Amino acid sequence: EDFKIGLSNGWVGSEWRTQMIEEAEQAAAAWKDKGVNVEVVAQSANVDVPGQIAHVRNFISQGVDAIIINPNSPTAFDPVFAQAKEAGILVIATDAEVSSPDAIYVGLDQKGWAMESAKWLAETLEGKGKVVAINGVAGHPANEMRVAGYREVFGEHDGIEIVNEVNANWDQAQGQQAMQNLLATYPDIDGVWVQDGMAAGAWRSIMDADKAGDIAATGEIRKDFIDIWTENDLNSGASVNPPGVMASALNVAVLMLQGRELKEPATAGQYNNAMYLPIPFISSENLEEVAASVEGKPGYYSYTSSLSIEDAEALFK
Amino acid sequence: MTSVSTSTRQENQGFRTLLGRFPFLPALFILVVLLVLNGIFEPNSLSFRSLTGLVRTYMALMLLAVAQTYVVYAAEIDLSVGAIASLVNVTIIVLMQNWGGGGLSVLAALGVGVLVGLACGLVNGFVVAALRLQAIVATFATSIFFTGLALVILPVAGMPAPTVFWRTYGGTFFGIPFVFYAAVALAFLLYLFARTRLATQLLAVGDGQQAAFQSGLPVTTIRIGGYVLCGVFAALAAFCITGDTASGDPLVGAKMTLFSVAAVVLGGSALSGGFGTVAGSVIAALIIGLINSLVFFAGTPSHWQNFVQGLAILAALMVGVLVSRRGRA
Amino acid sequence: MTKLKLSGVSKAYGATLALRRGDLELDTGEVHVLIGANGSGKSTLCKIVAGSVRPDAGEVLLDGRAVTVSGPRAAQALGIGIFYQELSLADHRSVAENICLPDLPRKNGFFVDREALAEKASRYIALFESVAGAELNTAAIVGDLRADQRQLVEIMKALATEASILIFDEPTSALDRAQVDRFFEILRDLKEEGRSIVFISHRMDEIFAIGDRVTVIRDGETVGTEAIADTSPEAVIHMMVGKQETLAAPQAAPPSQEASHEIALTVESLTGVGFRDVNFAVRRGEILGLGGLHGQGQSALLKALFGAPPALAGQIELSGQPLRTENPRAAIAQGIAYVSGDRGRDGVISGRPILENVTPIHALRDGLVLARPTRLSEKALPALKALNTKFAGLSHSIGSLSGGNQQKIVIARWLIDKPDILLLDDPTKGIDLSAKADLFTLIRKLAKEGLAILLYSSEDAELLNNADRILVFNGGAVSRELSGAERTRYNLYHAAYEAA
Amino acid sequence: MNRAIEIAKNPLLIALVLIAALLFLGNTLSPGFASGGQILRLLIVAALLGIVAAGQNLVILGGREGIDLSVGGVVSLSAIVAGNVMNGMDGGIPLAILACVATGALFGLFNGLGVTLLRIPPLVMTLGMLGVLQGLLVVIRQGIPSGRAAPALSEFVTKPFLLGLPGIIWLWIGVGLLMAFILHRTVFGHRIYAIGSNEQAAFMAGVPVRRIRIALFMLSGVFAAIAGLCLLGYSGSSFANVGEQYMLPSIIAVVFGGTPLSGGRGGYTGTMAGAVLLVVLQSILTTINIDESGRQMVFGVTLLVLMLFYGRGRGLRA
Ligand SMILES: Nc1ncnc2c1ncn2[C@@H]1O[C@H](COP(=O)(O)OP(=O)(O)OP(=O)(O)O)[C@@H](O)[C@H]1O
Ligand SMILES: Nc1ncnc2c1ncn2[C@@H]1O[C@H](COP(=O)(O)OP(=O)(O)OP(=O)(O)O)[C@@H](O)[C@H]1O
Ligand SMILES: [Mg+2]
Ligand SMILES: [Mg+2]
Repeated sequence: EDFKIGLSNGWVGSEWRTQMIEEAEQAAAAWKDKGVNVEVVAQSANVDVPGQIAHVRNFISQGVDAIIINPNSPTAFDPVFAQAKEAGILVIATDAEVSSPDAIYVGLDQKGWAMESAKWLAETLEGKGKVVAINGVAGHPANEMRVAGYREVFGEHDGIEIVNEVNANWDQAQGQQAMQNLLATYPDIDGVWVQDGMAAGAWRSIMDADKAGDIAATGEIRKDFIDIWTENDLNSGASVNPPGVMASALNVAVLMLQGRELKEPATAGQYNNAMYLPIPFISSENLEEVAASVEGKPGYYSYTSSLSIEDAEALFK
Repeated sequence: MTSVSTSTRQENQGFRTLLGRFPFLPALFILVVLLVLNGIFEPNSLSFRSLTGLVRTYMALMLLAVAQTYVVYAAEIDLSVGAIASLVNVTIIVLMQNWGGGGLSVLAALGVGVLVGLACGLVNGFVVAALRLQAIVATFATSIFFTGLALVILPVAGMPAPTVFWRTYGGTFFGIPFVFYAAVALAFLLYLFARTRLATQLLAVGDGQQAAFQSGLPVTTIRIGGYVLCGVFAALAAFCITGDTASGDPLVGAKMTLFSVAAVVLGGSALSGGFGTVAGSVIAALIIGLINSLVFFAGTPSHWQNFVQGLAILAALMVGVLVSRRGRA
Repeated sequence: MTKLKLSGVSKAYGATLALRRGDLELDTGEVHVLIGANGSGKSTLCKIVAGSVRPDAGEVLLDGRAVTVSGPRAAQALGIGIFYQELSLADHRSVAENICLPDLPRKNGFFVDREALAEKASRYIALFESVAGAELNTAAIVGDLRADQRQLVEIMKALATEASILIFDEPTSALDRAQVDRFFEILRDLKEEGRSIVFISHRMDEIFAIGDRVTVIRDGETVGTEAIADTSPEAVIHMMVGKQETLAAPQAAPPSQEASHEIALTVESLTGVGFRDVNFAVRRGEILGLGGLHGQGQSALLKALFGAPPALAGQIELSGQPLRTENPRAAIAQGIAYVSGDRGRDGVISGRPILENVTPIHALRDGLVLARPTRLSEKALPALKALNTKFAGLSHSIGSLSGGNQQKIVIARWLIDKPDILLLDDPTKGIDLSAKADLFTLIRKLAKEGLAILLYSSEDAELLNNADRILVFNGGAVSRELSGAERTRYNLYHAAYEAA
Repeated sequence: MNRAIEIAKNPLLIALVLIAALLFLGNTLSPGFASGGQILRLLIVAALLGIVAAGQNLVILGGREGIDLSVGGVVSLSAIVAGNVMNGMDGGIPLAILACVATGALFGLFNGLGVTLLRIPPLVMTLGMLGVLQGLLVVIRQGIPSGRAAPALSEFVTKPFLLGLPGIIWLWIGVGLLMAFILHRTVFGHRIYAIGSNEQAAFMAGVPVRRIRIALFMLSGVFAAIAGLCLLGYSGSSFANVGEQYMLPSIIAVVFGGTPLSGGRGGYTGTMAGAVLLVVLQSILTTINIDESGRQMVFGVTLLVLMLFYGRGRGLRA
């Protein structure tokens, strides 16, 4: 069997994205052992939304069997996905949900992802304290789902007060600066809810201010941070958004191309087209294990996991 | 010896006259080369369907480039075009939604959208021409403001557009896709604008504000006029974005601003003002789109794509500048 | 009948008092000449009338009624048209668009009426048909035209306003004699029509050829008005310079052949853009004049000797050594100095202190790395003093000086380290009479000190009075050499005007 | 009276007054904002921006619409290069410094050559270069070991070094002195102003116009690269796109410092104050508890209002 799968990534501003593409390419190669030839063609560059729509059109022109996309917008692809479906192409979004009824989503529940770490923070603070949040890009769907997630969790704890929420645009240095400003203004905060790479920045400010012992804050999953976490024994916990999501989506795609049917159709999420993957969590309990698994990798390497072919097969009839 | 040099001078003269009349010729040439290359690497990319898709997707950038061209005429720049497009996008989406999504409500929302673009242009024109702030910095500041406003109107990307709207944009009438009607309408509009007094006056202001003022031109009004025109075309671009994406996104235009500047230059207009064509900018928008797809069709490994694309755009920019200067120097 | 009356108009630019008390009475149907030294405030006065400068005080009466000219548009509405000394053209627009720019003919409200535009423009181009050159047509792009043609377009643009008051601020500075003659004919016609004309020029012959009355401005103040018929050039000059009687009268006959026999510069079959096959040799101590109608290759030759841009073919020898001037820097290193008349473009480093404007050549020739203000001042002051430059302090911006003094600064930069060859490219363009006299005295002194000097001037009198020999250029080549007693105006014109 | 207005119009003074006012406002809104330690930390952030702005300042001073949009890309690239060269070890710092300076100079050279030899407008050239650099970042991250900052570098940036001030602040002061020296006490500086205010006249006075302009772009690259190195020290590890946030702010800092984008006028002292002003403003906005949309609107309007104090173009009617 031969399948051609197009991978589209519309932003190359973080190493996580390049790792995502690499893992997906490796996953495709792994099908060889099963006697399935999966050829991947990837489009990965900084583009705006129309530019990524053009990615999809290019895939349609090439006649791929499936498209796996990490979309720059949740809703903008509805018309073009409709065209892809017309052309008989399977479309799977990953990492960010899409509203199109012509696609399915295979990835994390971003809201659930935020809730996991918010729960960890709330529990660590024993349900009371002042908390600040450092978020990604305002208006970005993934960010807004995450915000909704932690707000819901903190709302359930009367003792937890969110004293301020700021945006640092998923930029580590901006996260560090934001944390610095927040520490100056709110010297008595107890917890910080911060996402992704910004967490490394925030923790750096916390450590610079000698408050690592007094503050609990969420963490992130790159090796650099795991090392710092281990060395300094930080009071941290991190939900994992593994770059392997695209690889998982690819495995699901191949099985679907083979004509197999999901045991449970993808109907989760706000758009009723999602299939959520499990969300791993890193805390002091499994930190050593995680550290061991990223040993020898470059500093920007993210702790990862993905559905193996077998895991994926288990989801199908 | 003398005769040789005069004949080459005459050839040069001919080339210059040609370029003077049609400054977009170099861009057109690059466009054709890119189309051919795309066709060689992926024959399907020249199919009617693919070309329609290309125009449909890059119509927005074409319009943004046109918008940018009008301010560049007057030696100005607008770093807020993308933000204006985002603001108009969310405004019309929210209005269409609130007004029920019927045909009339769509038209009304589009009307409001044009007004929003116009108002943003007025704001830019006011801060740059009336308050005399430096355009690059001032329009960057207004772009932050417009983005903030867009976030208030639609805090998170996602509200869908009424079906009638995007089905029209993506649809086909009498066998011809809607975007081609739109392209013809645009061409006609641009032709008309090229004959307006405002167009000539913008170019005269771009050649030298002091001289234009001393000639008795209402320079401030003209400059504001340029920004208003820019705002209106940014609004039209937003309609295309909305038609192609069928949804609202408060950040959708942000990345398009710098591409619009690149398109203007690539199309043969001078950033220093006084010289240029909108046709070139339109072609250049397509060039940017074709470069992106060519890089892919040519089989560039994924992590090299951005680099190759950057190099290709830089090279195209250089060619655009060099050739159009030869035409003028 | 008085058409326009200005009384007590004043204007200050920051600390510079450009105009203290400007008075002017312009009659219907007259050509009123405005004359005064550089920086005396003529242009400022005109711009106030034309609305592009806001006066600080004073009164403007039009047909006896007090008016406020709130801007150029208002001026146009009041029937005032102006030719700007520094021109007001849009370089990338066509001649037709430029001529009609103040009031583009409209069609259907928003559009330009192309036919009307071309028709109107051709009418004004036709006025100068015989002297403008074929390139000057409605569709030509103004930036492609020669300087004199651009100046003609600005004249046409002023005429096209059809204003009853027309102001011409040095409209003839780049025109040749035939063009000036044609322009004067047109002015006479306009006068007949009853228009009122203000005319500014630094050329005394023009003033007496066209003017009805003359008003003299000195240091921003109107000194007086005389009927041309009742006055003489000497009287006008006396009004201009006031009490300072020191004005050196132009030399009637220059000292001939005081030059040494040592040849400083030899040029053989030099060809470049704008000139071809030029041959000559200059001795130390000699002033070699380049004459002829303007734009015949004189400027281009001087620029080529300076390497901006270099000549295309031919040999240059400096004191017997072959000279390579790839660019100005190379030329300067070999002891060549070049003073351009276009100081705004080629000379003045605007907005920078006087010190930085005097020292760049010294810094280059001495290979300086550090710029120590005290040491540089020591070098700069003697050079400035030699030219009688008036300035408040070396750290003041050069923009605070009048045009003539700015030009002296630009010349002074060449005098710190003495060059061997001095190229003067119409160095007195727009300089007032007393500054001119100072300059030529200095040039002669430099020649006596052993410099070889090449002088191009658009004013024939300057050449005849100051050059030891004159090469007359015609069509890019030297058509005749005049020396000794041959240096007469008649010979000069003859060589300049005969078919090339 | 006139003199008082002259003084009051001094951009440096305006910036200093505004900084004081903002700090006061910040402290009123959220007590603790203007504490000594916090001001020091703001200065560190300002120093990073200020060093990038030094190069930007030079390019802008050189005129001919000089501007460098590629600084952000150079900052990112340099941080990555430095991180990989030092790889967390103090011993690698000297080599990292060399590598960064070379990287910055190289890309500055490309910009300079494009702008002078091919006469591409700087905005276009550096915009194109930014795209190339962004692509290059992705390429060179393939399979390179790491991006950790050496401990000594981090300490230099964040920990007190001399008289209670971190090394980076001393570095910034040094950059300020160096810039003042270059601009006012060297022939090179005079030439920068000369080409900025009248390139043709400068050329006719023997100024090597091209070489100087190329040098300005190279210096801009070098300053951006040094900032990238310091940014690595600040954030501890390098990551793609770290420098993106410096592109337009570095231009705003220059403008707030009283150097108009038309070139030929202005200097660096004002730019330093401009950088501090911008950082203080952004920090205040972070600490105020309002929606991000509100923050952006306030930020945009404040920038416009602040710009009214500076470089407003002259009216056409004198
Ligand atoms: N825009 C300006 N800013 C500052 N000073 C100015 C400005 N324009 C003119 N000046 C100054 O005002 C004075 C009068 O200038 P003006 O141009 O009116 O002289 P002018 O009589 O026309 O001289 P010229 O014969 O050289 O044309 C001069 O000292 C000049 O330096
Ligand atoms: N012939 C010329 N006439 C007037 N201006 C010129 C001429 N040639 C060059 N210039 C101006 O000077 C600028 C630089 O020219 P050029 O490259 O010769 O400088 P340079 O000093 O020789 O530089 P380098 O030291 O790198 O050789 C040009 O961009 C142009 O604006
Ligand atoms: Mg004058
Ligand atoms: Mg050179």
